[in-house]
Amino acid sequence: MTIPDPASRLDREVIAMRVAREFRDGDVVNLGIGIPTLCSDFVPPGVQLLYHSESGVLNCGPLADEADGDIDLINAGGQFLQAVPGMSFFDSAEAFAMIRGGHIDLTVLGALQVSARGDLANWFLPSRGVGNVGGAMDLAVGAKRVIVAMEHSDREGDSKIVSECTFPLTAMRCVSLIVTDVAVFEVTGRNRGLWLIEVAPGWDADAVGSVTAADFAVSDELKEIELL
Amino acid sequence: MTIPDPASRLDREVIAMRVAREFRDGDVVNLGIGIPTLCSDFVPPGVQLLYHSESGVLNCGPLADEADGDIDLINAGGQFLQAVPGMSFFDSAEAFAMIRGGHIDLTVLGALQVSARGDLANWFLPSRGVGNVGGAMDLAVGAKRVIVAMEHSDREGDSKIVSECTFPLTAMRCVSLIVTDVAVFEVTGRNRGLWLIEVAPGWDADAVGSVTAADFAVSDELKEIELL
Amino acid sequence: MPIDKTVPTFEEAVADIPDGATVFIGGFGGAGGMPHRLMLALRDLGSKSLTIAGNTAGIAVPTGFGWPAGEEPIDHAILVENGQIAKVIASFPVSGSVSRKNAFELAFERGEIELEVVPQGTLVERMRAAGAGIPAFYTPTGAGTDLAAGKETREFDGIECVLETALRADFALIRGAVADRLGNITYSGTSRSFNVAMAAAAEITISEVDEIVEPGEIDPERVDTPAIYVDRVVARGAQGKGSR
Amino acid sequence: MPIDKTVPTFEEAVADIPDGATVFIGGFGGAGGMPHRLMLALRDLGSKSLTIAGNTAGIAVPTGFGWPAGEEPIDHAILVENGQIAKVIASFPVSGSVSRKNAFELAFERGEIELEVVPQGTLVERMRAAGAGIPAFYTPTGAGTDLAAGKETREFDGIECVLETALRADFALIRGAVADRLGNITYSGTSRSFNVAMAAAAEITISEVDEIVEPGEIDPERVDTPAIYVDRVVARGAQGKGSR
Repeated sequence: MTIPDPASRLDREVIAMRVAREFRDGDVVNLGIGIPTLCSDFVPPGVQLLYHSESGVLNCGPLADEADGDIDLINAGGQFLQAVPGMSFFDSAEAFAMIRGGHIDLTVLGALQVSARGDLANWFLPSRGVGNVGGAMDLAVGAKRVIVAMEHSDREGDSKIVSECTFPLTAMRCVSLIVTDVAVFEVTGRNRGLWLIEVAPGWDADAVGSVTAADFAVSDELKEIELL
Repeated sequence: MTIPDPASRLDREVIAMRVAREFRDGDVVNLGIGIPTLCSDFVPPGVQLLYHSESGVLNCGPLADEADGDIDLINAGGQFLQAVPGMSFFDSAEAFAMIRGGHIDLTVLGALQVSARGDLANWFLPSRGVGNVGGAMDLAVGAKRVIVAMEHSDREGDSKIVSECTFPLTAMRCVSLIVTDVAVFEVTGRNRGLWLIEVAPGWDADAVGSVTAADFAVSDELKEIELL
Repeated sequence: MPIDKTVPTFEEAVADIPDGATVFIGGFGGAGGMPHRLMLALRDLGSKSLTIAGNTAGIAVPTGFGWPAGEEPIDHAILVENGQIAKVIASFPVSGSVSRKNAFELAFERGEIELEVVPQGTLVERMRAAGAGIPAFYTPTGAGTDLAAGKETREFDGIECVLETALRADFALIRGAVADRLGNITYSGTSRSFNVAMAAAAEITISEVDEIVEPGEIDPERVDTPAIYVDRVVARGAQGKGSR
Repeated sequence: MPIDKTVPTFEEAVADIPDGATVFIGGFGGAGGMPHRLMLALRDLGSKSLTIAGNTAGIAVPTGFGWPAGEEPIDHAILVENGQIAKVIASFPVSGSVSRKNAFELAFERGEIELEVVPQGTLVERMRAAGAGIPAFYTPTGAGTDLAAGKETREFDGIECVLETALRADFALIRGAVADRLGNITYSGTSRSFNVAMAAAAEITISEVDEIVEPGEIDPERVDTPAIYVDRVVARGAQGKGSR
């Protein structure tokens, strides 16, 4: 077993690139703030997505230049958007009916912790004592598929993949794929468990295990993360 | 006691005229089919109403000529409407959110039976074995005020005002005013009971009692129906 | 590939509706907002034992409800008369006139079709709940009446309420005025009716429209049913706006 | 008399909001759809012990969330800093940045304000329920989390759901683009946000708009908040569309 140098961890853009391989033509996608937002830069050729935003817009387009910002055209992160053909606007009740009613094919979210069963904790940092839930719980429960895109370890170097979340939960058993800067796990099976399917260059299953605070099974077809 | 000649019963138009005296300036009003529809012809001077229709239109205007009928502009009775300034269109969920959410100030409905407590039966004729509930239950429960406008007796001459409804109910304890072709009753009091407040010309309390299958109290200020 | 939900013919649009499916049929009762051509195609397809849900089960011929004078309605009756309907869920299932029965009422009297009557507001709210991920809600409408028989009740603020559950369908047949190829739909006037709630509450939503345009040709402020809810759009072509 | 819901000044529009009232404040978080002038008037009125409900409790200064570059937001902070708020109900109450706290968070740390955090979708659905006459509904959102602590739960189709109740207010302060004198309101783009659900869920709904026009000047297909939900409209006048 070799634990690679921390420098061998993947960049945020590469995590996003790997997640973007999960996009299917025609998917309705909601991207969280942070690494998830970057995924839109790496949509595979031939794939057209409909982006949904909780701010009340479907098929929203790229960011506007700051100087062209229209206060009546923002995304869920408060960024100004360009108008694009085929958009539609609606109120918050409709925006969340779309999420909660199972109409979002895929959401990509950041996380503070993900458990081996796919429990997600991403809204409340106990040290702050107060937090913003925003639409996180609605998305985690309502989207057909939830992918977590995050760094594998937190700033203290502790694993963000854990046996049981110690931070307050966003939703139980909701995550189906975890893409980090060292590995890709599926959350699968009747009892829901982690299944290591890909590793970053220079990493192997043992090395991933040494930085992961949860048990996982290793795919017979374990391979290096493919980005194309 | 004199029971007046049946011919002395009020016309449908006169019932509607009496009901229209209940309209207040700015009221949002939903009128049922039949006598209630006629009320719009007798709105007092200086009173502007916003008419609501379950078909999905607010502030709807008068009927259109048949030849000008637009299939996309109908009322709840399937009649074609004229377009008027200040209308708005919405779907059925919103149309009924307005009704069920308590946003209709006044609805005027027909009835098969009304009980002394203000229970309403107006959707199901047992002899037919099947019936149209339409929006009747929603209106009876949701409107701030429910007025029944009807003939006092059915075709067999039986009282439509009864101690207990024998026909299937539309809603319990919902009616606050009953205007018939012989009398006007309020439904009032902690235990909800009938209070005779007006009679048609030629009628008195005893005469009304002789055609009414429910007990009622008589107002000290009982008077002849006022139409102006 | 640019997303394109256009289906060239009504026949193809409904081709996978199987026997036993639950199908929403849009509109309010009149000709506006009613998917006539989709219903004709479903009649021609011949799927049996369908459950249909919507405001009506067809209107009597000719009662004139929301139909141009002298036109014989194309509505639920064509499916009823073709023996395709096992169950109706509706608020206004029979003719407004006792003496002029619609096809549904005649079939109901013969014991051929099951009926569930639902208050109009509860019916559309049950569809809206299905589309919005709400499995059940409480409403005072219907409390104490035969239509709440057997249903759970509970008091809120001293008012008896009925527990009503989400109503989904396998297919929704709806009708809009204009769609774009992405599946955004805009309606005209009172023709939104049940179409909007149904679109979000069905597994597969198929919309008949007067016209299909390119994305961007519908004002984004005028989209009443966003593309997320729509699977197939099919144009009436030469028929355009109309009641046939 | 022709119905006319116009109020000439912001001061008059909010004059009857008493101490202890529950007040919805519209918008999503950015400048669009946020009733700035109504909030300023409520600040000047000085009502105390208010409960405010909405998506945020103000944003940090200056985080740029939905605000033109360099502009200092006019938002909930002006009420918080004036000591008028007893309780906040919100999904996004604090700044997105741990290091740049908003006025609410500072007051919360000092123990001056009570907080109820509600998932964004549940929050708007609770308002929508209040407007639509639904006393309570079930949702899977929040099940098994701290935000469902103490709430009734029940399984539907094997999924644990939380019972959530309607959320009403005494007043809603909302913002639209254009109103007519009857109270019909149309919005622009993403500024519908919470305004639409709030308008229907408050006893008194007051809308700040860029412009007030005569009935008929708003396309009836473009009315997003029908007049039935609106009690007062007040125009921004020379300020027109803008963030101040």
